[in-house]
Amino acid sequence: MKLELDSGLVAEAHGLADEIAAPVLDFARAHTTVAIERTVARLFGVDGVDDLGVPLPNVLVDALGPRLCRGLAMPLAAACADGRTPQQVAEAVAAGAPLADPPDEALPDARRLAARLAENADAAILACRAERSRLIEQYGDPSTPWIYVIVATGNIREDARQAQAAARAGADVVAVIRSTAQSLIDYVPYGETTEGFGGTYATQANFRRVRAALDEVMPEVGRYLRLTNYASGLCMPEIAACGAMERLDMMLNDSMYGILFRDINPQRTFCDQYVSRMINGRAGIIINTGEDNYLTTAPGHEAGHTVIASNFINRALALAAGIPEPQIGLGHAFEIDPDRPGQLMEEWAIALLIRELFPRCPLKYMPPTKHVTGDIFRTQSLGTLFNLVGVATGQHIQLLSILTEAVHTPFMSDRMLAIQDARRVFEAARPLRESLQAVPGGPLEQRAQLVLREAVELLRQVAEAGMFEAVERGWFADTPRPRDGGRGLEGVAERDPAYMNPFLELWEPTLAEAASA
Amino acid sequence: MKLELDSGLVAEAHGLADEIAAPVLDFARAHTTVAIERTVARLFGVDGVDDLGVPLPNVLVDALGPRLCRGLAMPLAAACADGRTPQQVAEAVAAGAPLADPPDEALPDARRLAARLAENADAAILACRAERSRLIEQYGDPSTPWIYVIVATGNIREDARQAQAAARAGADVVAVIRSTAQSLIDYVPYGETTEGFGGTYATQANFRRVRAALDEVMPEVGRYLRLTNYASGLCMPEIAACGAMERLDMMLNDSMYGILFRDINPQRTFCDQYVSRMINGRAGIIINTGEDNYLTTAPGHEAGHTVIASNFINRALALAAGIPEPQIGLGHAFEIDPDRPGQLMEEWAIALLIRELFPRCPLKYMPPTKHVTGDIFRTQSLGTLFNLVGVATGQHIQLLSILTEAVHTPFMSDRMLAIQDARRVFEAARPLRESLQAVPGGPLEQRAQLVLREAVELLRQVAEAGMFEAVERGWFADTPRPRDGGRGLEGVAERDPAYMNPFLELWEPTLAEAASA
Amino acid sequence: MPEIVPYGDTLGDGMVQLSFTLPAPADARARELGLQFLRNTGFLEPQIVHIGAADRDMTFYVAYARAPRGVDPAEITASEVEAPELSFSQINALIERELGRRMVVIGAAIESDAHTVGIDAIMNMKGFAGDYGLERYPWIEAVNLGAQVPCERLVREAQERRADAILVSQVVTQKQVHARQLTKLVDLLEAEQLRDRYLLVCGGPRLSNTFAKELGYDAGFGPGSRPSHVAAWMARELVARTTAARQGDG
Amino acid sequence: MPEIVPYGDTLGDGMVQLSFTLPAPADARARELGLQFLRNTGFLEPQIVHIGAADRDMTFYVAYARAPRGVDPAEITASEVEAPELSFSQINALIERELGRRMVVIGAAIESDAHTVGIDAIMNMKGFAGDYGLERYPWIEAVNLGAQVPCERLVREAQERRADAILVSQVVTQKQVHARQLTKLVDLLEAEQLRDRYLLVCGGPRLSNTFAKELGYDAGFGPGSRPSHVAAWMARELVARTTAARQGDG
Ligand code: B12
Ligand code: B12
Ligand SMILES: Cc1ncc(COP(=O)(O)O)c(C=O)c1O
Ligand SMILES: Cc1ncc(COP(=O)(O)O)c(C=O)c1O
Repeated sequence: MKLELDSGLVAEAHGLADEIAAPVLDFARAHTTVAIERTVARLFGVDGVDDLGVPLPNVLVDALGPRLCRGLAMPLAAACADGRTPQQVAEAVAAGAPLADPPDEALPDARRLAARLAENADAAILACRAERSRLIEQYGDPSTPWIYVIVATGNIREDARQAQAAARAGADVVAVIRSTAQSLIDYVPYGETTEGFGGTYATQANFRRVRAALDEVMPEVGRYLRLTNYASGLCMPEIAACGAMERLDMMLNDSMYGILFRDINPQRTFCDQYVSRMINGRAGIIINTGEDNYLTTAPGHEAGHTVIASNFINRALALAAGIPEPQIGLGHAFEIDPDRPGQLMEEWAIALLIRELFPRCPLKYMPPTKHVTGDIFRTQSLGTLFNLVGVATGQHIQLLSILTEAVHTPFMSDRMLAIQDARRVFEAARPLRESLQAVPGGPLEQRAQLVLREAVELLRQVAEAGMFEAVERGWFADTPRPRDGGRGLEGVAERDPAYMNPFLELWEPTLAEAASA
Repeated sequence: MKLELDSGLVAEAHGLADEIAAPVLDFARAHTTVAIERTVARLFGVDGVDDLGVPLPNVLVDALGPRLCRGLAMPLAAACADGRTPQQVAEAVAAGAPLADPPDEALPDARRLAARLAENADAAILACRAERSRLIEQYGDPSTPWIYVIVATGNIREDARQAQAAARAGADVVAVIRSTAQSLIDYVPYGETTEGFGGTYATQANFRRVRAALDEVMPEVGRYLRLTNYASGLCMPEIAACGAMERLDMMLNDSMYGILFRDINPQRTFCDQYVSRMINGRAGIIINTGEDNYLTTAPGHEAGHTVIASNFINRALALAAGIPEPQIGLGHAFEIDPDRPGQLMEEWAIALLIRELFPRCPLKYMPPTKHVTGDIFRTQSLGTLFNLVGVATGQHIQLLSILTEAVHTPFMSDRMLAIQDARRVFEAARPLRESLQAVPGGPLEQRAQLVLREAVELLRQVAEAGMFEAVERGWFADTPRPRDGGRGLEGVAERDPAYMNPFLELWEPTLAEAASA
Repeated sequence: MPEIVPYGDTLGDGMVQLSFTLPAPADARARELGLQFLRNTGFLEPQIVHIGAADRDMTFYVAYARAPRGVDPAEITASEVEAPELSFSQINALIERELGRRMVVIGAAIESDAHTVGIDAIMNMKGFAGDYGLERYPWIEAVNLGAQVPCERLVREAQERRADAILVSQVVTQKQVHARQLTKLVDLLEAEQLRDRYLLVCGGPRLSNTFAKELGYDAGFGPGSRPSHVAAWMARELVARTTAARQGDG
Repeated sequence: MPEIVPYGDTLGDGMVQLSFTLPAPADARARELGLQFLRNTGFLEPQIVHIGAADRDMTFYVAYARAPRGVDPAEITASEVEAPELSFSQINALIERELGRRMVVIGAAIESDAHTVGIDAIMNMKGFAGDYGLERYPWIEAVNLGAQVPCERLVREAQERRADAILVSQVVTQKQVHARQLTKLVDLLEAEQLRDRYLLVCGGPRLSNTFAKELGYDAGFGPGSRPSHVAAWMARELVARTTAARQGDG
């Protein structure tokens, strides 16, 4: 399938996206957040909770207080000068010991130790990444579109069991949905969890459990199975760190989702997304952006161009954080009202357009959700058309439509039916991609060209107004968010000249090169 | 949607079809059958049954005995010389009176009376046809693909009620399915019937009842509603006559179906189909051919070309019987195993090929049936893909897929779900037809070209061997049928030089002109 | 009035379609297991029309069967919220005439629920399916607090704004979380003796009027609700209550 | 052994999906009517998730509910036909060795049933899903009479050809026509004291082994049956019977 696109327009779009990303990045590089510093603690090996159940990374960062602006690394490393591990220091602090500022003469050693601790963490992350490559070598990679399903029982044990069932049924990627509103809590829960609504918590232990469950069935199903969670909300970089250490393969990790859909403060999110993405990039994790959500609050027929404009921006911000295109899973969705005449042609046009605009990105295609109803037979049919468009336009990651989308989180059998339908449609329709092409000047091609023009126009306005302004005006997802509103602003601090973060020092120099991989 | 086809090959196919049809037509014109003569009786106005429940047309033709070869018209008309109606004569014969041969001196009057009776019948048929045009004028014609559903409760009253429900739900065409094996009984039952398996009987009274039910809802739904039944089996021409008098709009009326799928004698069928089609043509009834059935006994992937070859032959035989292309609803089907890789591309290719081969024919597209199972969710999805291909390739009459096809004759709700899906897919996908085209040399175009070549090759062989021979060898539907085998041969007689049939005399001179309309 | 039974293709056939998964292997006894389950549930002439393995020890079934009994329509009293079909201007007129002041409505998706599209569809300008939202009504003062609003805050705001009606949206129903959260609000209001002060209304795709009433709400609106329908009901109800109150006084 | 209940997304949740049509208008009481019907049927916590008008006075429902009870796997004794997994050549070898003559099998779609694809799949050379049909077996003499064969004719042919087994296909089941036609054959055989002379086997997409046995058949094969499975069962059964008979004699 090919489309006639104005290459000049495409080039302009990329240019505008870089222009829009620059100030956001400058802002992120001039600030830090409690989540970023907790991430330093985690990567230094701090884990566990105190008697009140407060995670030790939070204990340490709380202990920093106003010193947040200088970062956790130096005080923590300095405290380890006596040979203790960061974990032991954290436990001491939890027990009431102070977290002192290192005296000037201790700085060089502390700096050296911090650097070493960072290198160890980095090595562990790269080891996980290597392990993934080895397993993909061994078990092979599935053909695209990858079959992506969610498990959301709210109990990690049921989730693990259903993840295995899904894999046996033919799933290639399993996402464990988080509990409602985890994104709004300013810490990462500890240990395995067996409750939650609409899902259960993203915790390192839960990651480990489902990872093990999938690894267990890989030999049986004979292909590498990918695990996904959400590096999203108020703990973006911390969750990215947990995922990097437990070999997650994908993370929902958007530069704006938290702002728009969880009312998290924009400044906080722009800082957190930068560091979380650096980690995802380093870990070889494919990020999934969340533009699909725009069409749940804005009408799919009119807002298609906002998705594409955002794709350009998300891509630019990801590249700047060192994520190469093959790891940038740009999101979009099949969300035009199915009862709208010509809907399928329009969906086909958008899917094809995005495919051609980002040829190297593993596109994540989201199913119809907002316009599906309790009529499960109708939803089943819409899923079939969604699967058809997915394979006919060469999407890479297909999040399957579930016939009970409007009813409940998926039953095991709902997921099985979805997987069976996707496999059947993908096999039956795969040759359509080389069989059909857009009629020049036909309705589909014209639709694609129109939406591209609208997207570029929006990018021009955003570049003009600036990102913070655009968000305040509700240009994305019809949801206005003030620069100083939302949750988590108190956790943001402007970096002090003395700010030190060994991971940034280790990684930032490599980003440009990494991104061009 | 366009396809590159070898116009030379297409022309050759039409030529071969005419060649194949010629001897079949010569045979039909040299013989008559009990069904044809009973049709004369019915068109003369004979109806009803005797004390034993035997229809009066059968009583008359049985009375003819060996004189079948000369036809019923003259004896019956002669008997009316005394001013009785054919009906009164029939009742007398039923009561035991003989049906005498007219003395020579009575022949001219008898001939004149027969001609007048035929003209009256013809006028009635044309009046029905005019009424249809008037109603289409008044209520309008639906857009294509027409939504065609079946009712098959086995009780004509439930059928009528469900026909109305279907119309309100959005059906454009309603077919009342016949009772299992009606095709094997050598008479047309009388009156309204409330039993039967898999459907109820095709009777003139049943036609009238459902016709009235549909006419009743036309004002409410605001479009002309078409009624369909089966001029098929051992009573092809008689049922065509009943339909012509009760304003049916379509008839399943195939030149070979009875032979292949009901083991009816080939000679009998070839004679009956000729006369039944003459009536359908005259009545403005759209015939539906039954090639879709081939793929229920032969594998869809390999036998696609037999469908197309048969389409050419059915068309040639229909034209020869005076049916113009706009009334020739050539049948084909979506019957390739859905689990076969590339199935959807192959279905798309065939549907597009047939569409382009017969641009003026209202193609009848049949749904997946043989490969569907009790997994109603899978069947629902297959129906959706079938609807998509139907609208994207511009089919004219879409017989809807029913999610319980493998389970039971459709429930009212099954039909409703099917109609809702078809309407949604048709509206959502209509612009695809002008939006997409076959990639030159791509898999789809190559597939279409291959199947066309295979079809022409088969036509060459049939032309070579002759139709009777081809049927004996099982070249169609993998079902061999000997020339002298099957049911109903005893009802065939070679015409005597004195054979007289006023309808043939009235219509045969007009056929060529009618066909070119 | 006699019971009516499900209709398959003949009046009285009682046919029902089912699908379910049993935690047992899809082996030679699977069909009988499924049939027996349906018989235990009371169904007549069960037919298993599809069996598939959902996992090692999980079997998925599609079945048809005759319902053991039907339902008597006369039994049914409860119904969806019934409100007069009033137009935008009729509703405004009613409030103006009978109340003489703007009706104050405050709404939110409470507690853990972040789904605002539903409440927005009722309250925001745009409305739903071409039907204007409450904000558009000159005689309604509509305040939409948005997503994940704690009950405590909602009650506080209602008092401060002297609201006439509280509109709550609950979309996530897993493990009955909506029931718990909706009940929490009622308890809170009753604890503070505020319950009678407000028209208490909830809505969501899995909510029904009956269920809402069981939980102690005045009305519950389900999927596809239209703002004008909600507004008409609130206006009429409020007017009724205030006139009743007046008569009480006088 | 304890009862197992349907599995939705948690062990023990008992969730079942239903759809059905009630002959009543899709009005404000429709939801309650559907819920009450499900309660009457015994379901717990019924949820109506979709309501649509199927016609003027017909309402279509999609629902989820918890089953009132489950099923005890220990109860289940009946099962599909269990036959040894024998290969083409093993089956031929078995017949050659134990019977020493070809096994004669005669088949047909009887009475009003014109569906031959099923019986053909079992008997004809081609077979089914890559599994050879009975005609291919050198040690089986397979005669397929085809469609709509009257029972009388089938019995006559079976006698003339000294058949060991009679295979009957029934596909149309509407109004239990298959049950009636299958019973007709059994009655006929018994009337002529021929029943014990043959392995009597039926098959079809809506048939199960249990149902077949209730009707007086030796075995019944359902959807997706494979010729080799049918052949293996017949061969083993026939061998068993003849050896039993021999011992009876000797
Ligand atoms: C859009 C959407 C989202 C968006 C919400 C964006 C937003 N700002 O609202 C996003 C992507 C953020 C989201 C997130 C989640 N979602 Co969500 N989401 C949906 C989706 C696709 C559509 C809902 C919708 O907008 N419908 C359109 C509106 C107009 O319809 P409505 O809500 O029914 O409202 C109408 C009526 O109900 C009524 N009404 C509703 N509220 C009120 C209130 C009053 C007072 C009145 C009078 C009337 C009324 O009037 C409205 C107009 O007619 C549904 C699936 C579906 N198709 O229903 C899932 C769904 C609701 N989500 C679900 C889940 C589980 C989640 C998550 C928890 C998943 C996760 N763990 O990440 C998260 C977290 C959300 C949270 N913390 O609560 C589940 C809930 C399952 C269940 N029954 O418990 C669903 C059903 C999907 C599924 N099958 O899993 N979701
Ligand atoms: C093909 C077909 C036809 C063809 C038959 C061609 C032929 N020569 O067989 C044609 C077009 C002629 C036809 C006509 C009719 N059909 Co029909 N047909 C079908 C269809 C689409 C597929 C059946 C099929 O071939 N399946 C493939 C085979 C391989 O599967 P199978 O039969 O289940 O066989 C397997 C097993 O059951 C088993 N098996 C079967 N028989 C036997 C026997 C033995 C001894 C053994 C051991 C095993 C065994 O082994 C086989 C291989 O695994 C079904 C719908 C469906 N998808 O099931 C409708 C269907 C069976 N037909 C139906 C009807 C109603 C009819 C008609 C009566 C409709 C009408 N009034 O015109 C007519 C008349 C037929 C008659 N007089 O009986 C209904 C039956 C409804 C019901 N349950 O009562 C169905 C279900 C469609 C529907 N939903 O309405 N039909
Ligand atoms: C980018 C992104 N992050 C996170 C989520 C999940 O929401 P929550 O933050 O409530 O886990 C989604 C769900 O759609 C998403 O798209
Ligand atoms: C051409 C044709 N005639 C008739 C029928 C119906 O079969 P019967 O002759 O049993 O009514 C069909 C069914 O598919 C058909 O296609």
